[in-house]
Amino acid sequence: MDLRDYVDLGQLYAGYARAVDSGDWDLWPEFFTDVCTYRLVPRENHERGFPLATLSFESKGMLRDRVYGIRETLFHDPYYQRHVVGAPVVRQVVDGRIHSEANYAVFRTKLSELSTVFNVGRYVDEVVRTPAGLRFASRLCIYDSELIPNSIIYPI
Amino acid sequence: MDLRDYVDLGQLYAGYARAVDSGDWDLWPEFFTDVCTYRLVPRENHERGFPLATLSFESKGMLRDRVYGIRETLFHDPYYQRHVVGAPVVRQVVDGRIHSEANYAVFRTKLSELSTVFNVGRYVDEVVRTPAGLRFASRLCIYDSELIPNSIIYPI
Amino acid sequence: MDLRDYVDLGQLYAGYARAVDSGDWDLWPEFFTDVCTYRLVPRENHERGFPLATLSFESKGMLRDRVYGIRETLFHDPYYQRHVVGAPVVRQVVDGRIHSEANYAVFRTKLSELSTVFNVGRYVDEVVRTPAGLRFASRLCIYDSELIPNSIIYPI
Amino acid sequence: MRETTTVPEDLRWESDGTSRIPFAAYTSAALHAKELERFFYTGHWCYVGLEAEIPNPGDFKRTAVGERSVVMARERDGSIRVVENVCAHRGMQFCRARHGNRAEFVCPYHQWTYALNGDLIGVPFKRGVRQDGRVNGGMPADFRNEDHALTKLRVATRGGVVFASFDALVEPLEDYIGPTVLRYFDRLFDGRALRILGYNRQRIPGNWKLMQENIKDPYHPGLLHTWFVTFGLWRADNRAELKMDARFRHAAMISTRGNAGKAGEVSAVSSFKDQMTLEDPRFLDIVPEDWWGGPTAVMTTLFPSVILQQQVNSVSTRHIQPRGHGAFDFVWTHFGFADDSPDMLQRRLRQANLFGPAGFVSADDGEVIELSQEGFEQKPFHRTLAELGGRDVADADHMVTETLIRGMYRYWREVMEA
Amino acid sequence: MRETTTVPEDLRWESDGTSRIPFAAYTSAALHAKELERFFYTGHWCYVGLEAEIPNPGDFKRTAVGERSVVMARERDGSIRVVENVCAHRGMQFCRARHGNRAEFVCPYHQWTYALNGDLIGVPFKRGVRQDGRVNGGMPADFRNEDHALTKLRVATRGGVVFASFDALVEPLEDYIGPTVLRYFDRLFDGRALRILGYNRQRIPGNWKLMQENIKDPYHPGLLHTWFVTFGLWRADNRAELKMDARFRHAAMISTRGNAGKAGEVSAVSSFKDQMTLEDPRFLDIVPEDWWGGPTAVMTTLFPSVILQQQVNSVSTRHIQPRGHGAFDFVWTHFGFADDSPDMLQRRLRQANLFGPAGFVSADDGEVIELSQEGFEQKPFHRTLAELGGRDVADADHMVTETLIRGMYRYWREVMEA
Amino acid sequence: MRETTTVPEDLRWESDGTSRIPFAAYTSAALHAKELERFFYTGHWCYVGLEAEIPNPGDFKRTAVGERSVVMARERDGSIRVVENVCAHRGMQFCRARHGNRAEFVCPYHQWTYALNGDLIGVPFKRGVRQDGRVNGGMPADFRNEDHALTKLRVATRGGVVFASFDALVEPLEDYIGPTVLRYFDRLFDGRALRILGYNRQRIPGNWKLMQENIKDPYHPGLLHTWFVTFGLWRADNRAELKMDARFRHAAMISTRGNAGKAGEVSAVSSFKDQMTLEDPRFLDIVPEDWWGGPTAVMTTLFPSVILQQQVNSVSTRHIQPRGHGAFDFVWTHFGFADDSPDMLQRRLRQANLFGPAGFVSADDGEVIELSQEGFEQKPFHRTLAELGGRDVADADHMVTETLIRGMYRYWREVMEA
Ligand code: FES
Ligand code: FES
Ligand code: FES
Ligand SMILES: [Fe+3]
Ligand SMILES: [Fe+3]
Ligand SMILES: [Fe+3]
Repeated sequence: MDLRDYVDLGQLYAGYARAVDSGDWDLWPEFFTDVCTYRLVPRENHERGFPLATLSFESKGMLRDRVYGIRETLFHDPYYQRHVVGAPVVRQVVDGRIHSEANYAVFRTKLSELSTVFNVGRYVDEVVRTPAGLRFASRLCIYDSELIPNSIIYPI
Repeated sequence: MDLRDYVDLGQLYAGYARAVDSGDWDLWPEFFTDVCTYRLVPRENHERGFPLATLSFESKGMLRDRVYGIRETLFHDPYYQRHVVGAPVVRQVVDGRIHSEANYAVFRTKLSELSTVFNVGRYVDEVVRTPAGLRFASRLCIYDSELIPNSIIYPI
Repeated sequence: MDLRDYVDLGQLYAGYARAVDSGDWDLWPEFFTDVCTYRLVPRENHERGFPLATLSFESKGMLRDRVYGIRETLFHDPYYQRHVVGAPVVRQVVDGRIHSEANYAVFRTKLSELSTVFNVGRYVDEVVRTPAGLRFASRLCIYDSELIPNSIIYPI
Repeated sequence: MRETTTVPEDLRWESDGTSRIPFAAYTSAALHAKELERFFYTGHWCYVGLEAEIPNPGDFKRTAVGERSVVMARERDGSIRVVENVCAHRGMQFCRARHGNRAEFVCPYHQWTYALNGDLIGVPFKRGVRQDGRVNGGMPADFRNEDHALTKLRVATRGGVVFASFDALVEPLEDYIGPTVLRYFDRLFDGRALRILGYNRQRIPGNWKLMQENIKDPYHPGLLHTWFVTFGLWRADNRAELKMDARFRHAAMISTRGNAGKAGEVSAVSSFKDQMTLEDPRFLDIVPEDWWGGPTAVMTTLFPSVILQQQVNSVSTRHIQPRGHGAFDFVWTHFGFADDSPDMLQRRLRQANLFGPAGFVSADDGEVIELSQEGFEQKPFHRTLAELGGRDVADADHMVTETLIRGMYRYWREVMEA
Repeated sequence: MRETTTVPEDLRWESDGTSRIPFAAYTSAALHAKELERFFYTGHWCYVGLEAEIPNPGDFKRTAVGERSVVMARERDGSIRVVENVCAHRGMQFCRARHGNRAEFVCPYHQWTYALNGDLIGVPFKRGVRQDGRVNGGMPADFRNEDHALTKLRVATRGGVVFASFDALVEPLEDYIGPTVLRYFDRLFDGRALRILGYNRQRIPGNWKLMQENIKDPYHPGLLHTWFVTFGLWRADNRAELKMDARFRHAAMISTRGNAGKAGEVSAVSSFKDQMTLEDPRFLDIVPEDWWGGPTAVMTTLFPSVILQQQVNSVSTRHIQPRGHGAFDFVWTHFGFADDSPDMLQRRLRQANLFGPAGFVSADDGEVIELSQEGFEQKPFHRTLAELGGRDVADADHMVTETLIRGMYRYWREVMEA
Repeated sequence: MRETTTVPEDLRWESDGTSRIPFAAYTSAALHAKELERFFYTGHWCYVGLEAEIPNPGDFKRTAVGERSVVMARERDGSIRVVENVCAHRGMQFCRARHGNRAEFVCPYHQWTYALNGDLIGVPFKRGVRQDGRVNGGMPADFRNEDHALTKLRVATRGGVVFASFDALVEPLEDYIGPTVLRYFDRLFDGRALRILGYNRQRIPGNWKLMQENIKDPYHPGLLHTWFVTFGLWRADNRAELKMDARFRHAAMISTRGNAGKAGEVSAVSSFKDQMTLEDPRFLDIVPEDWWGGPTAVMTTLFPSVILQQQVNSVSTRHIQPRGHGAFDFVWTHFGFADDSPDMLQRRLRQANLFGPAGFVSADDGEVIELSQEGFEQKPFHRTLAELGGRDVADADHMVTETLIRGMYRYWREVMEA
């Protein structure tokens, strides 16, 4: 894999982590292609072959509907989230489509509370080059965290 | 951005994380320029526009005074800290000055206790090239962690 | 250090983290040379000069014996583990032998429980190039975590 | 953690009625222990799972009744057994896998072995060990395997749903549910083969009863859940019925979709979003199913342990597993039917985005439950005011009432004050 | 977590005096509940914030009185109201934002709506919902909004500082503080407009009273805080006064800087660093201010909830919010004055490096409090020895005494033993 | 966290015997407090460390007796002192370093200073501070340092092992251990100079007694520990002896390796792996040592606080430090002997892979202890069945018995029911 792509891939991951923790939710859908897959999946369902996801989106439109929900329709106790993501391991590149994976940990901080481990797991991604740069054609968030501490409102 | 700079930037961040967790506090000020900014700031103050920082240093001298304080004047229950830092995202480079950011999590381990989440947040940095290599002209540690578990003694 | 090596080193670390969290334990020994060192060491023993390790292996055969133990002989409550590892800092390269270090955090998730901080520390490594690519000739896991939450069964 | 001064003695009701529930009912550890005993461990059937989760002989699933770990397994003869997950020897929780297939259960500590029905069938060195022509040790002569089986629970299944009880004297399941609610149980579980779609698991930091209340509360959906009111999935002016069993512990909320987007007094609420449309309408690609027989949503609460969900095309069970007085684990099992078309399967999976710990609709409920518990903990001497639709307890043909909550607490008082 | 066998009955004092405080006073959950009731919820004024935090009508701030969440808000008429953050309907903690601006409070669960003063002004479907020409449900005919307001606290403000009390019969604030301590309160809050500089928040794993003691203890600063003794900011031989209110619950420690670096018996302590100098002296760029009227530091403790700090140019309030018997949250609000010059503003911000959870000086205090609690937990039957300066309670004109601590516990016994 | 309804009153034994131990003995916080008092703080010697850990005058080590922090230090004269880590002034846990070298102990809060033996030797400003020709404050005239020493524990050492007791009336160490078990104590600690190899520390979420039971249980090693049975390190048909002191609180399990790999009834267990071989046999490069005098493994349990391990060439102490009723910290100190050859040192270090929190063998034990506690918590009214080898208590010459566990609980009842 070409070094420039490697750098860009690292920047895509780092930029994503920055964006989803910024509180500016509109940044999030822009990391994806128009037709895309975003799935938040318990490791159990993934490994046992169950099709259910905690969230399963199939288009940038659905991601935008989620952003609208976060801002306007989903009542929730506000929190900060913080993603710390390992370096992506490139599994293969098939005619320009990068298949990469990375481990992540997300920490939640509620107002006037301590920071806690919120959700940990692995990204399994397919990344393509677009005129605007690298974008996720597919991002699976396969999480180990067996129990969600009440709710997940913001994007992982 | 030139690949070599990209590699050096990554090494600067990784070296910093290694240094502040080593227990050899004298290493820490050397990652900064003589005139520099180091600020440890609650996300609340940062986002609400309050000027107060938990710590606010303006020179390598102040950093050295802190090191002296850690070693000689600040009574505290000793602990290990461990920084896990995401890859830096380069926001812009303005005539050689690199503006980069990275998410971080710091874990605290007290003697005969379990490891816990101590402080999580985001570095917002300005990095310049010096004869000795890349250095931080400015490092803001903007932390999500609403409650500090008693005290922060060592550098974040 | 040559950029290609730098990329490969990053992939070695990322691949290792992916492998030990995958549940496919056989992947683990393959990241090492036949004659190798793998030591899991409390920071206390390391810094006080005590020779005892929590685990101390001296050959790929011992790593394979551990894998057999995990699968066949060690009774344990099953858990997921998740490694989030910082970028490796290259300390020196001595005739092709890369001396590098990285901070890590490992999270444990037991069935029907929340995710918790399991083990945090620092990898101190020696990496060599083999026909099959970069491999660990030596990996020390020096952990801060003063108290192990009951047991460590899987590779750190 | 907050302290609480609440002790059972503190529990004071303002009247014989149950429209004003003392916060202490949610904050007392001692009361919680009493609830576990009276609601989960005696006199009641608790949900443990679906037959489709253990289709084959030897299949097992580890789950919980109240706060006690149990294992549900399918015997060679196809029958289902439920045993407590505590070894008869020295008490170890022997089963840690959450699912799998076993010919028998072996406790790792000393390898005592049990049949799937809980019978003790193997004790190593039971008759001692021969050494140098002498027999050493072993269990006492009067030791009989029959005396040391695992605790066996009573089991009842209906329509593919499995219930268990620690109480040998518990009434039959059908009597327990009662004819009124049974009708809605059977509507969903009519004997069709089920297909498991997967699980969602969350820990909600609130008292377990708050989840039962939430699903007995037709007042909140049209106010809290923007999607419901805006898309007319659930509005206070939808056609609806509220039905309870004779003792008011179980209930069914039956609602028929209507008035989507239409203004009116029930949309004069801040959660109604006039202009709201979906960029991708596939979230709400709803197709009626014959078996609905009219209603577009039926939410059935079976006290104390489970909620049966049918919201348009999304069907699931929601298992309540208490974790002390201040929290419970909430396990969602989404399913479909073996004869679902690929389109219907996809539809159920898409609509699942509305439910569960991150759902466009259900995430709200977990949040309000957590914040309700916070309110109770800071003011344990106070009480709620559940008086919408009056102070009495009765079935209703509309949704503007908290009668089901009052009913649940009438039953609660009956049992807890006995 | 450590177990403790301590129960209130265990509380034994060695005499009628209060120079030897039983560790059980810090380790008993039951005593803590009693303290909340007697010190935080009845008979006392608790700090809730500064007027400058909510300058405009509709501005609000969520904070706590003891362990109860409350909201402080500014009315259209400029007056300040404080209400408990618990919905009158079913108890939800309705306000989660920590600050903002609202015309009214709406509880998310069922959208009950309250005026900023706590009056209930809206109940959805209160009179039922019209459907097919019939009115369904609604609240009972006898339901009156007036009966279901939020819990309203009494409010008192002075010099821009806001206090609240759950107790309608609490004495006037000025009487509560008393003339002696009021003088020092007014010295700092003389009516000047304040400017909020920001917050620091920490959770200290020790009993809340330890923080009051720490600021009533002039013995430790010259010994624990190297910076203080070395730079003469606080030394046992500085000119000083200790003053209390008539009931010994509040106090002011008044100190005047001197003897920086000078040797002498008080510097014959290991924390005195003869050679210590700063590489960057701007940390201690101290400029006297007229309003000090002499003293360079006045630390005022208002029992039970707040500490008012003036240390040279750094001024702040420190809010004590208990979290069970073994921990409290400590919220620092640093401020300046509207007419501060840019230099003075920068000076206050630089000197803030000495205070707060990471401060060159204050970090020590959190640490010793945590380790004091550790000592108490392991030995709950033991007691402290606070006998420096004798065993009596009286104002003093020097710092070599623990009289303020003895005074606080004389008041504590008076209230807790009543 | 699980609730438990267990209270001491609930503790019911089925008979006068101790073969059926009530789960409540492991789940009650109140009973735990009573155990600390009766087993750890009075009438017993607790392990605190090895002399080799503090070889030089001034060396100290912070450790714990029960749940109380103590410091063990070596005096100038070479003697060893143990004091409680609680300052006599205001109770702070003054020592936080876990090891080091000090001429004296200084409490950071107010710098009260103690000799290594606990005597109070310095109180700042004890006689007040001179200012403007006047003496301010200071301790009362009747204050005597002698009255305010740290709590001093009694200390006993044998063979390089250090024990301490809060109880001045405790019997001599040798009487406490008793002649039978003392023989095995002396076998390991015969006065040879020890070399500290290092530490392993783990927190096991189970009641502390479960660890004592685990090492008094010769039933499990041949069943749970595959390595033991397969490599013949520990098999039910190995030559073995079980010995107790006169009060049955301490014990030695003495075993001699044999039958490696050999089939037989004890290998007719699922944990026996016929085909198992090591890719790197250095894990089990065992070389007999003269001092063994035959047995290849002797596991000695000294109630309540320590286990002495000799498993072939691996020797260590295992210190039990309770943390509430549901957990304990387990500290392993591995050592060798000063005269070990380099090969023997390496051998001990290699075999250490079998033990500790990740050991091929010992990791199992922590896991079964955690899961035993889980079983007890969910069923606090139940009891164990420790009847292998009968219901009585007596030494044995084989391993097919739980008599040592019954013995421990006979002693437990004797002390707890007194
Ligand atoms: S505890 Fe289950 S076999 Fe011993
Ligand atoms: S709980 Fe507040 S409106 Fe219902
Ligand atoms: S508490 Fe130790 S010197 Fe004051
Ligand atoms: Fe709802
Ligand atoms: Fe202080
Ligand atoms: Fe064992």
